[in-house]
Amino acid sequence: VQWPVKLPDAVPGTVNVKVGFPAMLRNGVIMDVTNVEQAQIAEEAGAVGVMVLDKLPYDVRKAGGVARMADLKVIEDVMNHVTIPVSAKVRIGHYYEAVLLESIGVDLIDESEVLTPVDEQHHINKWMFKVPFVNGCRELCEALRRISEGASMIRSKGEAGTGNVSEAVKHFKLLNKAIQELTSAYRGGDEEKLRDLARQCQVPMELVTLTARLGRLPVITFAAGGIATPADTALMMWLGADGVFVGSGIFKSQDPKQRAEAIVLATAYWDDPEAVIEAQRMVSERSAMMGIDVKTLKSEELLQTRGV
Amino acid sequence: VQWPVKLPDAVPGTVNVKVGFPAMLRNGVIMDVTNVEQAQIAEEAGAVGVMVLDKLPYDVRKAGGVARMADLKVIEDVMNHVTIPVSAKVRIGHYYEAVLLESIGVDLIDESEVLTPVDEQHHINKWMFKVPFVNGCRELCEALRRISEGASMIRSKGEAGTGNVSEAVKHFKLLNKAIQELTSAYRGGDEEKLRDLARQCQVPMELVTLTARLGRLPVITFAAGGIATPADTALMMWLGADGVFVGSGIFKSQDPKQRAEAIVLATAYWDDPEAVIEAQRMVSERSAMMGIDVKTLKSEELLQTRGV
Amino acid sequence: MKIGILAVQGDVEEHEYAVKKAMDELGISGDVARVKRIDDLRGLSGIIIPGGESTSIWRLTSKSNLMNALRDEVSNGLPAMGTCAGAIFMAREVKDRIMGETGQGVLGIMNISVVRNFYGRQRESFETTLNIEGIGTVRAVFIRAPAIVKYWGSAKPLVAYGDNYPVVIENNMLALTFHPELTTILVHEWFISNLVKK
Amino acid sequence: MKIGILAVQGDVEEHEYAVKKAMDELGISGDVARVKRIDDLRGLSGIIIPGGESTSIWRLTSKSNLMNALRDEVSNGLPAMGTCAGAIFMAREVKDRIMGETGQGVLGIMNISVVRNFYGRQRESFETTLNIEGIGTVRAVFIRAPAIVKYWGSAKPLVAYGDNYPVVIENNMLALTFHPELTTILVHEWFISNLVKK
Repeated sequence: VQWPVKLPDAVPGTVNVKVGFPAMLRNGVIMDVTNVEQAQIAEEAGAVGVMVLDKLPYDVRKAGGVARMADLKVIEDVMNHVTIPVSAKVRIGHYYEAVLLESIGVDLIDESEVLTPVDEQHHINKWMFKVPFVNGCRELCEALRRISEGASMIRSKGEAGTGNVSEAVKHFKLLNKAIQELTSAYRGGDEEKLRDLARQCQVPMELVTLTARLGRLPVITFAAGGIATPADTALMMWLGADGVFVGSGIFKSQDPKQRAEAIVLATAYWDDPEAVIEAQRMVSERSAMMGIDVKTLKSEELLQTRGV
Repeated sequence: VQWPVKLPDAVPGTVNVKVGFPAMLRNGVIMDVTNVEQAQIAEEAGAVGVMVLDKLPYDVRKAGGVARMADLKVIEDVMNHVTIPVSAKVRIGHYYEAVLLESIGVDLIDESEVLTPVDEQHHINKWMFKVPFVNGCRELCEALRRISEGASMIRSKGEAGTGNVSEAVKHFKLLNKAIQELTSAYRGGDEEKLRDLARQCQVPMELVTLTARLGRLPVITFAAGGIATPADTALMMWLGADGVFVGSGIFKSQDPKQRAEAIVLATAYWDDPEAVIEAQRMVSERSAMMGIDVKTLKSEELLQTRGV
Repeated sequence: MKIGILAVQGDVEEHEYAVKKAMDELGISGDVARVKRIDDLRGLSGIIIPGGESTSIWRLTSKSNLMNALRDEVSNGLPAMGTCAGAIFMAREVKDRIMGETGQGVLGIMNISVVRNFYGRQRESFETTLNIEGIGTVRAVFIRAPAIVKYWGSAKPLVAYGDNYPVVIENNMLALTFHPELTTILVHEWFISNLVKK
Repeated sequence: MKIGILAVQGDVEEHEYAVKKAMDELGISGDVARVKRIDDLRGLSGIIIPGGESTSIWRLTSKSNLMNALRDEVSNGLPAMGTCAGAIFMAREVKDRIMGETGQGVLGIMNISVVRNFYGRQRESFETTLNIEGIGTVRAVFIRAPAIVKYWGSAKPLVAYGDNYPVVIENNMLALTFHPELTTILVHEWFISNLVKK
């Protein structure tokens, strides 16, 4: 299909364009889907976007094997049947899967630890793309490294596919504490601490200063990994998330339709207990997905340790 | 439903109100229930309260997975079908589940190690709530830490869902010995020992002095974890418990009705062997729940190590 | 003199503690007995029914007819004081705010009618200041409190709170809907020096 | 004065930030309110509908009739500004570039017709310089932007870009297809000093 050609001085894919787009997803929920039906359910539930995968993280965990990018056909189907932004995951380091996604016009690309990485040392250099990228992080340094490689959106890794939000809670609290220290060091004019951190994290100095000045990550930050109930998502928003990614929490439960609505509701109105109660009522614990207690995972089953 | 509005100088949720309420449960039994029928059985048996859960601790242990707060609907049903106080458990650190419970008017909230914690380092800051909280403890310091976070009632952790009362016995004896030392140090005017303990336990000084002066924990303390027979509960009362929580001991046995009555009886009349015998006769060992010998639990199956 | 406290369930120690302190204040020497079965009633010169879970108190005493013996003792002159759950026992009429009637027996010895959980659940429990005639000003703690909404016959209210009466007296019987034993001992002094001594 | 921002979903903070800066520049003191339910509409002297996902904004507000109340407020004079998704709401006619009609309701209060995703998907989003009559030159960021292709009645375009109009005004309503709050505050100054102050 043909898009109208751009006038000559229109520059696509600038930083503002790539960083601006996620700002439009604030207070929103992006849901993992594997086909069109699920995508439409997500849309009716009020999601601000869908993430197309071959298998839901929970099944990825069960099946083992190599998890790759979803089929292009499936992705294009989804793109032609919903109006909300469509995004997809690529294997860490697989430069070419990203090229393909950009070519077919995906709105957001997630270089994700849920898929099997093809490169243990290097992430994709994301400056070379016009489409925005989102990466997972466990603590501040990881986030800053991704941003300095060109990520325009960040999410907590949590522990995908466990329906247990405890790792996400841990990552967000770590994030907040580190940023706070930065800010107070910055206000204290203690430039050395800034330099140390810059050195530890191996990122340029300006990026650290910017973060310290803003008092937050310079890009939109969503919560992800193990969100399964409205209470969970309200908790994450309370912890300062700009929005949430919900993985298997929805489509691995028995009441996906209501759960989707409830989580959308609870995300938007997180600071109003009444609404959250309402949302909480729309779902029941029996039909939540059977979670996994992170403690019982052997360390090489952890997805969050992938990526550098 | 509408409660009559309060007159202007009525202050709700003061310390007295929150600490006073458990005093009304003295010599009482609070039973774990998962639905309305069980709640009514508990009421007829003479329980002073019910604790609503999604699964009984014993099943939590078997099922594995992530254990969350019960459904709001189930909790509200129970609230509308019994007259005795209704309480519920929340995951450690999950600030928002607590907000929800308060909003629907639960009488007592248990920040419990039976559910899967969402935060390994921080407990909920309980001063921000009008509803009283109860926390588990294994020894004095843990108890004092919870009280200084705003807990208005304390229980021994024991090892939930094992029908084996030995851990509870251990926790109570540890508690008593530590308090005794405190008291005698206090009477000995040995202020330094008080300060040391304050330092070890990382709690303010007044709290330690108060405990030393009273010769007991400044809040009501129940026994919990593994109580399964009237003899057990009589033993715990003999050890100085103010009352007991009974978990799977009752509704995982084959004779829940009589067992409930018997335990209520034995708790109230614990210092009268006759009555305890009577109670003991109402149950039989065949139909007790099949316990678990704590020794056979691997250390990451222990619930009591959760929480800090 | 020996004052009994119904001690099957509820906050017995707080009352015990208040009675002892009151006696010291008044400079009398006496005992406090825990009443758990019928023959603890002997030789009492007063009885207190503490706060607690009324249903389980009822359930616990129903097997041993403790209540009937108690009704008799009180009707023929044993002075009695009831707090919160106590008041529910002593009332003739009892209604429940949400569920209409509840099928549970009463001592039913005072001409008052009581509405249970009048102010709502624990969350609506509150603390306020009451000025009670002849006793003085006390800090009152209402916990899942009932409300006395009507009185008749020789029953007389000692204080009013909004449109109900937290304290009512009828010759040798005293009913309260709040917990004095958590904050003060004035009520117990009054109970001992007026109702018991006489 | 109090300016409201529809805050169910979308980039609310950026607008908040722009309005505050604009007030400082103009030296007026006022508040910014987050409008999430009906009774946040009270006492507003202006409203801004931010960029975001129109479908989920619609879905979120449909349950609470927030939109109808909003339509009324605007029709009787509350000044309103809409960016991107905002413009879609305020348009009477809405078409979708690929899928023809979409069955979704509108505020439908301006005489403009809007084509969604006119420039294509995120990949075709771009940044350019616009010279807007009465406001000045601004760096404009078009993100999955719609395009206003036709206007009628008292609607007046403030700038033209190729063969469509990114900024249109109709008495107390202003519609934009790009995001001024990401790069400048001139538009908000203009909105406050002209539409609101009047």
